[in-house]
Amino acid sequence: MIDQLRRRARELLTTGEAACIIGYANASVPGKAAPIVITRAEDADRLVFHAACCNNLAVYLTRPEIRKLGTVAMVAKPADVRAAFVLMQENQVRPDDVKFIAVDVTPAGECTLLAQRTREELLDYLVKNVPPAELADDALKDVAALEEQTDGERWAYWQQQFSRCIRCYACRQVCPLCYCSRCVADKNRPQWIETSAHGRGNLAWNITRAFHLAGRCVGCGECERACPAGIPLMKLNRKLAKDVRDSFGVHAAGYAFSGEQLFAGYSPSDPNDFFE
Amino acid sequence: MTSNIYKPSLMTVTAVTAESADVKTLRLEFCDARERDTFSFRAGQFGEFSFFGEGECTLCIASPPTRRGYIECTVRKSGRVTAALTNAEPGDVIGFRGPYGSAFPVDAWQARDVLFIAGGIGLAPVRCAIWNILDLRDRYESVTIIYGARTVGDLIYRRELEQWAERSDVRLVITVDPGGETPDWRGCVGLVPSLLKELSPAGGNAAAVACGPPIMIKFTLFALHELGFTPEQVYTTLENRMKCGLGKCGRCNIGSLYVCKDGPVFTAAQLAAMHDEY
Amino acid sequence: MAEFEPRIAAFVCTWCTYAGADLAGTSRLQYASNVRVIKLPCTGRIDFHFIIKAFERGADAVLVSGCHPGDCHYTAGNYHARRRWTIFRKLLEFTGIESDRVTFAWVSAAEGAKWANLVNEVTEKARKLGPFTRYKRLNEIAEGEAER
Amino acid sequence: MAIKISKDNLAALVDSLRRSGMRVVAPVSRTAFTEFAEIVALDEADFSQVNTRSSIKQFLFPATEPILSYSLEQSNVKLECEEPPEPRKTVIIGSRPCDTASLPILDKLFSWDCEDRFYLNRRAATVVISIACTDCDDCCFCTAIGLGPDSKQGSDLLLVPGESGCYNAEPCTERGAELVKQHEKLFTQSAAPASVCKAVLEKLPKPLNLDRIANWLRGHFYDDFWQAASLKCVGCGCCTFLCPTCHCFDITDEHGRYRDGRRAGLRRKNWDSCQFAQFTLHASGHNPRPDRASRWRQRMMHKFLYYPERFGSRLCTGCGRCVRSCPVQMDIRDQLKAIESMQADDEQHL
Repeated sequence: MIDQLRRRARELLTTGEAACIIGYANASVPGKAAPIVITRAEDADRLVFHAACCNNLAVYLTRPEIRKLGTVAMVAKPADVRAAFVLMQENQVRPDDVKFIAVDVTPAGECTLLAQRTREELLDYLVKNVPPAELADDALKDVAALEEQTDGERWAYWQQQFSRCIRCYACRQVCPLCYCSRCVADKNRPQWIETSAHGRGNLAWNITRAFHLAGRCVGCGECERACPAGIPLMKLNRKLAKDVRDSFGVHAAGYAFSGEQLFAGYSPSDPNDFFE
Repeated sequence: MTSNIYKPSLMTVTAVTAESADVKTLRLEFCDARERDTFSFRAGQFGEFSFFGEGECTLCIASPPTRRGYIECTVRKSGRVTAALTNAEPGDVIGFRGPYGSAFPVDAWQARDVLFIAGGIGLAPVRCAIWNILDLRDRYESVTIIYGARTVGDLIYRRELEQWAERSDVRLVITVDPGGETPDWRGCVGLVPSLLKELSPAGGNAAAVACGPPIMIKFTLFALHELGFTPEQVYTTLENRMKCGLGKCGRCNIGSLYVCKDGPVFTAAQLAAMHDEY
Repeated sequence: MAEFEPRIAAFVCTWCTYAGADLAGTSRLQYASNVRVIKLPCTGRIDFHFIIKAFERGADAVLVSGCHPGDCHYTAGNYHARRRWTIFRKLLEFTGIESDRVTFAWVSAAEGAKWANLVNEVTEKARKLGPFTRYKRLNEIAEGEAER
Repeated sequence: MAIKISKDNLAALVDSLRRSGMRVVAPVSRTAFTEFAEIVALDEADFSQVNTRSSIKQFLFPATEPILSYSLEQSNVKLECEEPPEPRKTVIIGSRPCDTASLPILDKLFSWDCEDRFYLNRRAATVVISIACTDCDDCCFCTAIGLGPDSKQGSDLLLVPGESGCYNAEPCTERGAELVKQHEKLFTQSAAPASVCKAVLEKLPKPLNLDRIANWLRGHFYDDFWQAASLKCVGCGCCTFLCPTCHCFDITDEHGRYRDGRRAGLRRKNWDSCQFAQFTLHASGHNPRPDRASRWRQRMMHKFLYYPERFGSRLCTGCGRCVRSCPVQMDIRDQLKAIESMQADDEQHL
């Protein structure tokens, strides 16, 4: 599989179809993988793909340093493809500027290079083969467990979690969909979110981060993985994904590369029961 | 005596002068009489000015040390704190920490020609040195001021420019960028560095101060070099972003120099030895 | 001990609810004085940060109100807002903020009486809940000079 | 004559310190992560982990702290809390030598020219009892940076795990000696000198030539290396916030509650990171460090060139947190090795 992947990468670079490949290489820490950006065909042999390749590489699609390099081909897991699709849907990435070297892991744990290359083929693949991980019954169990608690218990739970936040913004920086060139958390006129890592500032930040991803999160789990304080951020993301599905009956984000984004639109038949 | 190095002194705004659409000069007096009497600083030094509730910002002291009892700062509305400061009114109380940083060696310039070159709001730190020298005028040889701004509306210290223009012991040249002139504009039109080359002041034993936007500084320093000024004769002041002003917070450094401690006043010779991080 | 008087921030649109509140006033309807009204062009303008900031600054409850669906002065601002609040209120609940602390309503310019009743209801709800000690505790911690 | 302390006596030491009114802080594993926290008894502590998630710097230089409080009523300003708070007397037990080594490094910054009493008062009120390492992980590299699993820098008392659950104890400062003296009965004479943790030394990397690295850095401010080295960086502040030596901060004002009709406000000192784009952004929009490469260069230069030039020590203790926690596996060790070998090449060509 890895030979095929490298061959495809080499081909994209030598034909000039892509100016750079964003993929994975083995990290210096044994057993771990790291993102790598290569621009020369001979470096294609450094690419790998295995179970430790967890980063969502779509995060690089909007980085100015990467954009400067030209057309990007990305090694893309289903979550990465979904994130890239949302970026296309939100007009952050021009569809023709991204080529996919799509990969997936079979239920048996086998890494495969997908034959699908175009957006349409990949969308079809996603719809048929990849249910949204963030909405899996198992994944929603801990959300349901928390929902069943009292508000006091939930408050205590999240306060304990958020109290560890040090405001390093790793959650934001690794998220492919947190692409704002200046985040609301970095603005101070007015200062909606206090920058201090105290309970009040941390609550405001974490609510903001989660809500800004409502209807957009592709469930890759990078925020939670990156969090050095171990805050279960995906629990918030999954809760929102579930509410979006239940309230609006829409499919999860990243299963379309065009069309209207959930919160860019509305329907006269949206829920109205909570209004006095 | 406080052991809190971040504690500001309280100062009352006693006068506010509108310099241009978004620039204001605040005159400030210490609320505490003892501080008012003992406070001293040198031309070119800066302070951390705070509007309580909004935060602190770094500004040079724009009034000269020769005028006691008050200080002035000139602020352009550009962020949260500067917006609050430009909205301040006489009677408001603001915070001040300082003076911090290095100064122009005005004493070492005695018996020498002094050339001031400023662009836009860069006249603020230069104004401090200009008045310092004009207040002790007989100790210095010729004084030349070249001042440029993008448009006529961006010129600051208008009344002082008039005062300087009227003085026989000051040579003042004002210019605005092409396109920035008004129909009644009688000054020069053109960029500061090219005007400087036209005037071609003699290097000799002169001291030159250049202050303005980075791009102007770059070409001005080049022009001064062509005119025969050695880098040791030329001074400028940098304004890297700062928070503490005390060499702690770690954001104003250029290499191992802290602009807040080793600067903000540097010679062109020092500048040439620095990396391009200002 | 005096009865707890909740402080309530109301974010209302200028075209319907504000006019409705005005009508309540000109009709000399008596209602609870616990609400501080903040007028905005449209419910679509009401950012969720407003709600958080209100709690940060000591509100015990928040009321958000605007034109009835279909009546928006800007055609669809309230529809957009409704879609956002549908999800946002659940997020607040999930983080442990009692759902009764935030009330959403549609009050038209003709519904002065509805506004008066609404304010009374919201005030009663907040009074029952008591001071928002959870959030106020965050303020105490943030402002406490004690060692962390 | 060497001394040692048994595990039981260490527990007694904790009790005694707490009785004397001190806060005792140690690594605890209350959640999935081991973190420093206050303990009431030694059995809460977990010394078995290689290291804690975050470093001990938070106890001396907290992530956020008020530096001034004031109240406002229109133009009338009243300064309220003006002085650094009286710190709680604290004993940190079980800091790893790499963490402890950061304290003398931070001391230099916070005491040079003028004294930051917020840090220094806490520092003066804190006694650090380090425990030498008997294990390391894939990310540890203290030995590469000139330290080791039983380095004494910054420790008041160093405990080296010895036989039968005892710790060989070595006072490193007067404060440490004083602490031992006050609790003489808990320490016993030991024939065996504090043993170096041999097994762990074999697993740790070889020393880097840090002078060579500094020399390369001095000459390569403008170099393509920085672009290549930082291309995958996503620009979070993880590495800086977890680093025991990173110390950059922001000063910001926050609204407080209304008290007696006056609006209260607080000025705070918050951790900040050179990796954030806003860190050096001028109000005019100009940014002296406009891209990832220049921000990453600043981090490396500050650690291995600027700070040593200015203060005589490096801003790195090899704790490995930046490697362990980087979401994109940036490895400072690889970069240092690459720099070292580039300089070696340069030197050969001279």
